[in-house]
Amino acid sequence: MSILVDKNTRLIVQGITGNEGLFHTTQMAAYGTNVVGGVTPGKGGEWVLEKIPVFDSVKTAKDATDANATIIFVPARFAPDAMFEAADAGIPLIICITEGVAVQDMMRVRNYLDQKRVRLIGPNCPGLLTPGEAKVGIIPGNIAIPGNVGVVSRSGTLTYEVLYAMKNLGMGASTCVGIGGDPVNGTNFIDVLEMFEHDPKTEKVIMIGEIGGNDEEKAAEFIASKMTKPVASFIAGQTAPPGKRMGHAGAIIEGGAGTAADKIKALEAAGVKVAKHPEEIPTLLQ
Amino acid sequence: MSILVDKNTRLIVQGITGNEGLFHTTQMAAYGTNVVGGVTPGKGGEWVLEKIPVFDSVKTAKDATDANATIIFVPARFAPDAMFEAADAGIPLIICITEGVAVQDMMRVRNYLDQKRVRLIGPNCPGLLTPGEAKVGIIPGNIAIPGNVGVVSRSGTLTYEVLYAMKNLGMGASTCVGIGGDPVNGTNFIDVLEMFEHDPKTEKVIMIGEIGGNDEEKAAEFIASKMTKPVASFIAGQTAPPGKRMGHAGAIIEGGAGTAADKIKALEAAGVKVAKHPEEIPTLLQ
Amino acid sequence: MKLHEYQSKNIFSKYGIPIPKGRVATTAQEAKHIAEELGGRIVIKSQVLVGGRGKAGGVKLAKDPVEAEQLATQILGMEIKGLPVRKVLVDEASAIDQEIYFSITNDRAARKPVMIASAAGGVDIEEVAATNPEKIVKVHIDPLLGLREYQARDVAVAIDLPRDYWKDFIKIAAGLWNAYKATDATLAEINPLVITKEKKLIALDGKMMIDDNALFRLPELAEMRDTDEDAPAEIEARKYGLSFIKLDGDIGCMVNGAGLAMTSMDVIKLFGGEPANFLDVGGGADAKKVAAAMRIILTDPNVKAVLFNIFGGITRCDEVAKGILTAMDEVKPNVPMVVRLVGTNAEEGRKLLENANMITAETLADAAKKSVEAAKKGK
Amino acid sequence: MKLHEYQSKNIFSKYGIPIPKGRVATTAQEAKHIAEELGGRIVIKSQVLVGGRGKAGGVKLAKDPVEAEQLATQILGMEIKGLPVRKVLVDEASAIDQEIYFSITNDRAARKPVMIASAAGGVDIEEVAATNPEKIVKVHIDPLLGLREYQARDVAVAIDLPRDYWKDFIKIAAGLWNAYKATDATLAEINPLVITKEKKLIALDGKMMIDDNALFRLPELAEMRDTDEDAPAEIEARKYGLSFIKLDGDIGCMVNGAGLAMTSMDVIKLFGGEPANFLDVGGGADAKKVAAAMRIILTDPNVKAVLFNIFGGITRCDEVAKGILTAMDEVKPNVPMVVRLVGTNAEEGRKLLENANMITAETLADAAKKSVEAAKKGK
Repeated sequence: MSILVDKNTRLIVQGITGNEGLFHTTQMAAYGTNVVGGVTPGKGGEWVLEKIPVFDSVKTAKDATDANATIIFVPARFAPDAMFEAADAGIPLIICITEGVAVQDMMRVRNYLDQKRVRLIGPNCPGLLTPGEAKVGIIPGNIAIPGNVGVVSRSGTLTYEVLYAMKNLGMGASTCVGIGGDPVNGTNFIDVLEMFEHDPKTEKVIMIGEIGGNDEEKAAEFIASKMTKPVASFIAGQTAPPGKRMGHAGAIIEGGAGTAADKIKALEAAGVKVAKHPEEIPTLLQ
Repeated sequence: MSILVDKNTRLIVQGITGNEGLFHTTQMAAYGTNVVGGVTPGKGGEWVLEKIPVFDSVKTAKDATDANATIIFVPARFAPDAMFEAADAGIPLIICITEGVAVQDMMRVRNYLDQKRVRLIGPNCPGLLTPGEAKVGIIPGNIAIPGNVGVVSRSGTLTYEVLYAMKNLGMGASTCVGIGGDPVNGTNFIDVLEMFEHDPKTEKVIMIGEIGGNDEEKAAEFIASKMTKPVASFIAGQTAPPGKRMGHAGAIIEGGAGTAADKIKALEAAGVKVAKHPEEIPTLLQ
Repeated sequence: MKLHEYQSKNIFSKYGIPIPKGRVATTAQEAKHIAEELGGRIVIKSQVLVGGRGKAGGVKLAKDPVEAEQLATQILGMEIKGLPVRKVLVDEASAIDQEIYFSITNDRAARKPVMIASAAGGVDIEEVAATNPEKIVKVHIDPLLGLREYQARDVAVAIDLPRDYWKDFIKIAAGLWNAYKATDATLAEINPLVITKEKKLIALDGKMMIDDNALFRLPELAEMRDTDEDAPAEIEARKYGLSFIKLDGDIGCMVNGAGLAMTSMDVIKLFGGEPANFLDVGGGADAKKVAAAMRIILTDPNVKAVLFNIFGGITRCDEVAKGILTAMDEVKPNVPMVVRLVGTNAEEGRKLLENANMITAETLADAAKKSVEAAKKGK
Repeated sequence: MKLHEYQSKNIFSKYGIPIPKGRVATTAQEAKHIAEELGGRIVIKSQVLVGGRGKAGGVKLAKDPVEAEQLATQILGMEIKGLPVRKVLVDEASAIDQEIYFSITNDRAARKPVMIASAAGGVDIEEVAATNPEKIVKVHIDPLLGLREYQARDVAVAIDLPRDYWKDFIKIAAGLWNAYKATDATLAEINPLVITKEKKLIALDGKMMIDDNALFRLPELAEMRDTDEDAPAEIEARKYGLSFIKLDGDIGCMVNGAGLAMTSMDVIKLFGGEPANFLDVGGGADAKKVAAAMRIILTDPNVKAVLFNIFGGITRCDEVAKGILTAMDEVKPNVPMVVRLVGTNAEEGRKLLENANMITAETLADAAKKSVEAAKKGK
């Protein structure tokens, strides 16, 4: 068992007939992920890749396929409703790739989902990859190999960088979780660290953070008090000028808090080895 | 231990300086209920009955008195906020006496309170009485004596009638719970029946229902499958004409459902003895 | 509070739900003018707050303004189930392809608003629910989150609404939700919602019920109340905040608390009597309210005896006794009165009534028996 | 997106929050007219999107219209922290008894909006938070339920606001919440909210920040954007949906993904270089977007070398390569370019660039080193 997704994941794709949805459905199916259906309102009854049925709603998709996870590729203005819909339909795991969801929308989504006991990954995230078992997201499948290192990250492409460096060293991942860089999201570092701590297939952990907020500081506390497995880390944005928005809404250095220096200090105090550049991380765990 | 309220209850009164609030605070305090404070916005710092401090908000009252229950006597238009405020302040038990709360308001209140794991009794109810220990509501204290019969009722004055008949027979109550007659309320028959079933001080139960809805039918199912203690009942409105509103918003006979005959049939099928008139109920448990 | 079809449809229209062109008329002349404006075939619909208007002949189709005037004359002269027709709605007639049922109401068990829909519309939905429950779709709405578009789509899918109509249906659902919410409705019903031959969705008939407890914040709606269906005594009672329903028996009842009031009626029947009314003076009733209640009871000529059953809690028995004395001074009743006072300040109350020549009772059963006897003597 | 004081206060006013009488002016003449209309003492406030306007001399008090014109002339000629003053707000001056801080913003950790208030208003709230945290009150708002009256009252109690002002404060809080919600604000701040000598609560200064991700549903607000604080290249970048920030170094960067873009900057510095910009082409960038990004990078005369670091996921490396080729055709760059393509369709991308005379790199460290070397040679 790895965490969150594996061979038993029965995935539906919300926005399956859109450009991105279709491209990544193809990639996920080719990787071996069990994509059991898709949702595009108004296109129920159609088929994708000749074998994946399209439904008009998450509810009908869930009823027909018994899906236990959904991935969302719809545009930002529709993403909140896509998450509400998935939660209402009783899908226990929602992965939202969509970037640019308004933060007040996300606060409503998160507060609603918390009542339903639903696990949300993202939004604005690359999704999940359990190498050799299931790719639920946009992480290129060929840059990672199966292994015993759990990877959790707030960043997208930076994560690929790390997985790729791991592969080049022959180091594999149990599961890679991209939690996304938005200020309000579904799952944070601590949630995933806890899962890795309890996952028998994970022996070491890599955590990739960035400037803004104080999730890395909180994670450091958790690592110090609750984790037995070794953790290595990297923090992006060490040279970012303060006050400027570096693409991720969460990555604003607010009044001195949330700097890379603070985060690195907290992590090192918790016994975490922090790399100077991303390609160095895997070597810290060897 | 009886259920919900006893000697350890530390009660605050929302709307303590209003007409009804003040009258019943006096009655409750005289009964021996531990009224530790009251709330009336704008009157913080005043005193009631020379010993009960008044606060501007539930939060400040809770901070100062460590109250674990609150009773609400504010007018209907302010009652929803009074319940939200109590829940936000972390009071685990809210008794709302107020009558005439709009039903859409109550749906919002109930859905919000469910997230907070707060127990609400009412609205539109006479409150709670644990004879000899605490009176948290408007049930006249002198009409009931301590004993081993749990009483739960959707009606107000009808409950008094039953308690009074019990007393006249020398039969005492463990706790009497008026859940109120509104279509959407905080606590239903099953909630209270379950508490009585687990309460060592309660040996028998009286359940007083009325026409409208199907809570009595559901309670009958619960009694048949989960209860070991004997239950006697009475259903008000056996002669009410269909379609007319008998004061309680919940007491509308909707399309044949919710009639007294249906309820009595369901209860008798569950082994409950149903009285012909309220003064007969206690005799059924002797 | 029930709203008329025309009032309900006006509210729908305000919230973006398409309704037929038309207006309400109080005279046949007016109906003719509206028919002339509209042109084409016309429906004349009686506006009374009862069901079964169609069967009673209160809904007619007219081919032109002249026939519209004739039919309006006819309908405006009708009484339907005892209610006079004071207004007719003059609507353009629609060519109908399909009739759908669609409403939002409160699901008390789920504690949430619920959308109810059925492809089998135009008929009594309770009958559909009883005979073909599988034809009814229910989707709950979270009262804090509100209606979401996908929920309306779920309904459209479940009633097999053709895809071309989804967009319009979703708009109608949003409109109905907003109307339901803004008016504190307990029911907002479109029956039927039709697909016309011109491929349009239109709310052909509508019904709204408003929560009386919310009227304090809805002054405009409160003014719309049609009191025709209420007995004059009920209207009078409402003024004083009393809950009153006239019945056919001869024993007037004044009780505090709805449950106890219903029970008092039950017990009167149990002992062979017939209650003349349901009357709940409410919690904390004062002397003024009690006097009003007594006047209302005594204006009913059928009343042969009166039962006062007061169990003091919020209500104080001495206040009730004062009210009874005030009213007796004023009304000079000549029927026997049975009084039972228990609870808060009962002793003081009983003392006040000592010289008022009333029959007293200890228990409810006793009080009911005595009032039944008194009424029989009075006949 | 930041709003000016006058824009923020206009929004406040629309939501029922009292603001001083006044208007915005773009000329000294206009400022004089407004001062004449207002009468009495006048405040002239520069409208620029930076803090510390007062210290920089951008806020002045005038005793009459003549002085108002003089001061407006002076302020409209200023630059504050590099930004030209194009507008001044001409407000009536208030006699102040007390200054309060009051705002609603997002608490990302709590995932809820939060009201923040302090009796110590008028100053930099972050400084109060750092030095006297006990003077700051925070009350969270449930995003589904919305602000409730008692929460505003809780704030009033906690900042020891005299009871006479509670009613007005509660209205202001409701207004601020409605404004925050309707504009998808990330910050709606009144600082100071003052109690005047006339015993009135007035929002003397205001600041709003709007969530860029919500501008699609706020077309009126989107038009209010003041681009003065942005470099022209940043404005250009926004048109193409690129995230761009100009920096002071000499190595232009084009990266996909914000985290990787920041990391690329970090690694350039690690190897002794200085990035000329932050540029995230975003996920799924196509050739057109990439070409625009390259043009923007190359218009900076400081740029001595360019680093392309693309890790394909959503973004396909062949699309990026096509964009690079298009842009090179057009711009004919004369600086060395280091390119690293990995991930989705990387092979195809590399093939397309084979004849483009670019320096290629395998790892990020390698790419950074090579770009640092190239930039040094270019000097």
